[in-house]
Amino acid sequence: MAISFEQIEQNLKTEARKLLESGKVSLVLAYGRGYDENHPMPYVAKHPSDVDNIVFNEYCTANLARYLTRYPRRTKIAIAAKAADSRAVVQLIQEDKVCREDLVVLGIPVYGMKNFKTGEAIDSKTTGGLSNPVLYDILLGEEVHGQPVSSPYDVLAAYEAMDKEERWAFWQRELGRCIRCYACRKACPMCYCDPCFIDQNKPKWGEKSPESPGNLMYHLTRFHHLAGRCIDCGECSRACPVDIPLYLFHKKVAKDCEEMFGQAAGMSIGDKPVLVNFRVDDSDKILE
Amino acid sequence: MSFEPKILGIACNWCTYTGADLAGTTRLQYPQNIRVVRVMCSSRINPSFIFRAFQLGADGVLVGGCHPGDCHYNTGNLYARRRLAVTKKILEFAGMEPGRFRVEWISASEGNRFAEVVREFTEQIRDLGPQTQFKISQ
Amino acid sequence: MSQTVTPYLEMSQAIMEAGGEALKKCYQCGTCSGTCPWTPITHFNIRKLVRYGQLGLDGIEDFMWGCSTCRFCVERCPRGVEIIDIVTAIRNVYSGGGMLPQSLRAFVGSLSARGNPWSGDPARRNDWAREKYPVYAPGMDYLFWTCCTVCYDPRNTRLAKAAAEILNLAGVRWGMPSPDVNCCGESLRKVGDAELFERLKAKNLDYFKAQGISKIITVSPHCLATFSKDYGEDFEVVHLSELMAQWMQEGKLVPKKDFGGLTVTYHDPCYLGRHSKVYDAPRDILKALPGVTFVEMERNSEESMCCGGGGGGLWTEKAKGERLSDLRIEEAMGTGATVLATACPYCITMFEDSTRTLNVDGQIQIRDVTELLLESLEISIDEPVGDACAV
Amino acid sequence: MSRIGVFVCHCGLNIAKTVRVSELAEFAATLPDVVVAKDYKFMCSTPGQEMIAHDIKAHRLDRVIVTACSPLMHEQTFRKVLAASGLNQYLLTIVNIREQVSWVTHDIDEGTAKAKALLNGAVRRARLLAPLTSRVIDVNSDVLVVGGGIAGIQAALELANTGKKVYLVEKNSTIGGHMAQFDKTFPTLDCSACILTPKMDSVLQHKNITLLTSCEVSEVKGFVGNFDITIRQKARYVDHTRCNACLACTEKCPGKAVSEWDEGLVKRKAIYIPFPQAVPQKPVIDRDACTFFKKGKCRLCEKVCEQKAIDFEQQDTFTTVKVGAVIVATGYDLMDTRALIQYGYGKYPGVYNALEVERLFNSAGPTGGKVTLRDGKEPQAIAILHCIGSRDKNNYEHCSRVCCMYSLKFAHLFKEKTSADVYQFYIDMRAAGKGYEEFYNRIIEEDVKFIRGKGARVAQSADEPDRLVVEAEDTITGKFIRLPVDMVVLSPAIIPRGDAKDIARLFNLSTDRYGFFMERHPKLAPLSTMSEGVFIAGVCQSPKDIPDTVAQANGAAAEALTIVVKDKMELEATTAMVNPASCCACQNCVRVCPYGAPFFNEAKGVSEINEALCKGCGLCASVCPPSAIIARHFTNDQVLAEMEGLLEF
Repeated sequence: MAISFEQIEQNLKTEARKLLESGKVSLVLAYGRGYDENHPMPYVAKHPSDVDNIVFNEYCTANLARYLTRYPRRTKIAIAAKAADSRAVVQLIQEDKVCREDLVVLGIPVYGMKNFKTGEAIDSKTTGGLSNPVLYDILLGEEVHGQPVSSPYDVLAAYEAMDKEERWAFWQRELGRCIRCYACRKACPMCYCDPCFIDQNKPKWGEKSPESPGNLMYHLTRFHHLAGRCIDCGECSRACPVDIPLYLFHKKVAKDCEEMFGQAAGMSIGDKPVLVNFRVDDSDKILE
Repeated sequence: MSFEPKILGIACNWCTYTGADLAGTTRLQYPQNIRVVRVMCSSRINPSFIFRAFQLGADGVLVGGCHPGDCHYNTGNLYARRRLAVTKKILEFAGMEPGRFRVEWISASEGNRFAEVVREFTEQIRDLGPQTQFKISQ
Repeated sequence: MSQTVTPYLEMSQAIMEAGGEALKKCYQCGTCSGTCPWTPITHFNIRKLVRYGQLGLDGIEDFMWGCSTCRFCVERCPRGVEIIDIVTAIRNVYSGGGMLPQSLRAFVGSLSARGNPWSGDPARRNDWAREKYPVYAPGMDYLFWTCCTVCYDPRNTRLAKAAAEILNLAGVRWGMPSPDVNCCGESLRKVGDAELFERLKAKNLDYFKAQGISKIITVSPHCLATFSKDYGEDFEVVHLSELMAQWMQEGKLVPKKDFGGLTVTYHDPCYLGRHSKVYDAPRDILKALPGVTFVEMERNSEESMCCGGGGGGLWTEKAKGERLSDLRIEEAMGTGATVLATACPYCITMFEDSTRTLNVDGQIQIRDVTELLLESLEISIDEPVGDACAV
Repeated sequence: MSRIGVFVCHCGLNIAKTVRVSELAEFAATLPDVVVAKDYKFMCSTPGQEMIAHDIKAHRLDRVIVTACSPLMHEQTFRKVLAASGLNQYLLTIVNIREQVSWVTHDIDEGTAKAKALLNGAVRRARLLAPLTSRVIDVNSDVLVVGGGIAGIQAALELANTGKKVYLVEKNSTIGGHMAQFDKTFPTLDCSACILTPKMDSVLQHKNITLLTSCEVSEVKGFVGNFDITIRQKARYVDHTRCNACLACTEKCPGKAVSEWDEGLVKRKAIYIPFPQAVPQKPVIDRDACTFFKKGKCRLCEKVCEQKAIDFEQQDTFTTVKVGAVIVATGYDLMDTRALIQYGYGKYPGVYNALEVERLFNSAGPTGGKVTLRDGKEPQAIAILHCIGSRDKNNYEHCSRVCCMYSLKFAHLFKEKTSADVYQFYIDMRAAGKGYEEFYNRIIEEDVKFIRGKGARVAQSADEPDRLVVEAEDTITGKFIRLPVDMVVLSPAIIPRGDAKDIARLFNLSTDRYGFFMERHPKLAPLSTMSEGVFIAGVCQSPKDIPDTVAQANGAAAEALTIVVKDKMELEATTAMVNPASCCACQNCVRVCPYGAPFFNEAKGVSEINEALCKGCGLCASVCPPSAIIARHFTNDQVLAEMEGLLEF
């Protein structure tokens, strides 16, 4: 079954118009045209007349859940959400950042989305292995079935197989290139802290200039802050101007969390984030 | 000169710190490489404390808390168990030897165990050699 | 009979290693032995078996073959001991040392040589079908797993045929296994031969994989239980009674024949009831048959009595007065029923045997729920009912 | 810039033997902000303390570091020195160079080096310390006791006798609890009513006790010393201020309902007192059974009441009381054994549970104390089945602790009141208690038959349809027993009250897997809970007998008294606070706190912390991603600075 992006775009427009006209929501988070076809941008439709500007194509990778926390609580919002994006919505609901009843989730079942920089399909890397949204009110296309199922963690194999020196060298090289522009946290739907810990002076958790120790402190701590919360949308890595594959580290932590705590991020609104939760019978083996 | 590791201990006030005192009261001998920071509960430990400790040149970090179920604050160490487990995984995926970071539950009555763990951990770190990856050279 | 014994903990260790880990949990309260249907009528004592196992005491041989794995004790045990695992482990340890009763040697021998417990020719496994029914081919909805007993035991081939007819009437695409398969191995595992069980299982699994089988129907609750618990989770297993009840509810099967006031009671097979927790489906079927008066025995559902056929009991000789099936027949007749319905070929064999030795075969009939349903659909399998018992 | 004084203690030779103390003091003097560094033989001695006090003044010190034994030993001592010298006590730092240095090494070089590192860390941390002030609050002097069974009664009386005012809340219309249902108590066999009713009456008469029957706690606000408790007074439809307890109404009432008091064995009226010695001895109307409420007609009680006390218009009312401490003593229920179909409770009339049998023995009970079956006949054979639902993984794993002993009591009373044969089916006899083993022996000698094997099944007898049979294995002989009896008594698991979960939620108590309230520490704080100022007593904590319950009640009263005896109390100073400018509203703190101290302020969109509830563990600070939470005295920068100092050398 091939995905019809035109159909999704059409459905998205129809639903957005209905929702705005009925006043059910005050804004629709969707995609609009960027400087060319291949560079769509997040777009907020606030009036029925805005709806014509909405687009949807295989380059609409941005995770719009990022914008949910930018509006005052209780704002009625409709959001276009692909599989991983919908998990971000679920995770934000778990964290009480948004209320389920304030949202209309326009679910987009899709695969074959492409990295706008490389044109490469992102399915096996940063979709959490999912094609269908885990939460939606309206589905903008048919559920995807029969796509080859790959574990979201398959891409990790090569890195897990490295010995520790190689891995250290790899991350030194990658994180060493960081220019501390913070695009990763800007793009991340879960990074809603303001200020971020790294921006603080008391205590100063790490150097703010782009050199290795500060970079390491920033990224490792951020990996911890996102542990059990990262939903593998890959936005951090696509946003990175120097193409650091941050998604690999996030994925590894997500995999460990899933193995240790038996819960993946953003799958069910009834879950409690794993690092602010515990089970009395958690095993001490996880510390070994 | 032989390598003398620097080991940072972070101990909860109610169990491990008291257990460490008991080791002293009963005059148990253990290597002096460990320097203990006292916090009220193992759950106070921010993951960044651990990252920072290694940047400051610790060759090993040992965290001690109450046994699960015995936490003075009821559930603090149960959260700590999860949070520190993730910290450990992050260190390992970054490329650090797993043996440099360790979490142990040591109760106020286990002076013996405190001494034993410190002896064992110090030996282990000695074998691993100096930690150079995270350490910020002065 | 007082004598000095020394605990032999190596033996106890061996039992635990063979899967009887639960030995450690038992606190000898006697709930199992007080619950066990055998305690009142034989010298078998399940608590003592566990006790002897805990201490590795000599004399355990006297107790090890009495259990029919009915699971009644396991359900009641306040310590959550998986007692059947202990029994299996003890048998495994001791039968490894050659202590297998005479009657079970033929059973194990046949399984080893021919892959079925009835000394049947493996090539003739599907003879009962007389080429009337299809062999499974990839793409079909269900594999109808024909138990060795319904393939080879003449009485039970009627059950196989009834089941086949019902499957046809329900309009599903189904096939029976090719003769490449062998016994599911359930009873053999309970008798303690873990090694041979693994061999049988591997051969069946190879067949399932090769054919891409994902859904299996059984008529024997023993196959059902072992497929769902011991064979892994790659396929879905269901007992035919559950499907029949569902199809009746959906209107796919509509009983027609009026039985004219026939009084029927139902015996829960241990492996369908306590082992697999299917209690309602067979009852729903019986209650929906026109002209059938359904009555319960006092011991029913979770508390059902065992027929004695499980755990190798079907192949073990028991003296008169030590047969649970006899007691069950008496209980069934006490309800005024003239048909004792059940849903397991082992139970059928045990009960038919008892009705003959008790000389009541004229007063009460043993029928599978499947057979009764087929009769009410006014389909007869082309064989007179009367002489089927002759072997 | 701070001015730090460092004081190195020799502790005789305890420290000085393996740490070069004068070298340490010289080293201290080189550290930043240290203006004075001294060593002295015994720093905790009076001259030692005076030296510190003197130097604080002389050198205008604003931080003091004492390098000596463990802070767990003398932190308080030296804090007082600071306070007396006008310095905030939280500006003290102790460096533990005895327990964690000098006593654990023989090597003076190693010892000295480690001491230096520790001291270096302490200096860095000390520079960042902030003065903290404990908030002092007024303490409400009254106490709330929840539950009017023997535990609650005892605790209320103990407290009231010290002059404290007590509110005793009971959800039923009388106090007394389960103990009032019993006839005799083991092992002494003294009459339950004889020892309990005087206490019940004292509660009613006591000027310091406000008895609130037919009441429930509906809301709890505040914290230790300052609880605001809202109590719901359920409508009784009888004005107790008018009622003179003539009980004429109960005679005339046509409405009927099963008597909870008599465990459903008989009926009672719709307007009723549960039993003759009930306290208060004033009736209430059971709305569900009342003819007027059901059919709109009747009002017979109203007609006969000369006091005009009947009030069909009465509504539930709410009052709020202020108390300083709370004792929860909500007691227990018996497990509903109908689920255990093998024992036939609810199916066979001859099967009873333990509380029903208590009522059969009671002279005020449904049979006037005669042991008769539901059909009025006297039983000829009786089986008592132990551990029904207790010690059972499928139901309740705990031992219910009192069943062995009350079963012995039952056996004795059966023997006394009937000519029946009595059998006990048991797994283990547990008779650990003063006089208990002796009681067990006495019952054996009364010719009660003990069968060591758990009762497996109760069924109708095939031969005699009005009798029962008990099936079990006598594990001693290995024989299967099928025993014909007329009466079976089940000893069901003792479990928390059905509404214990609501109580736990109201008072923020932790519960175990079955709902028993958790004590703060199983050995050293058995009556305290994780909620400061809330104590527990009796079976709501775990099954126990009357002596233990009373002992706990007295203990809980004493614990409560330690709080309300003071006019004022100091709150923990080392609490956490939220810096609202950094809070990202993730509410992690709210999710994790074991004490419910953080809460989300919707209006401001940030978390805040109720410092009165905070115990200072610091968990919230470590789960706060933007470090907006400051764990006072263990702030991020203080800990990091200490680490930096420790790892520098």
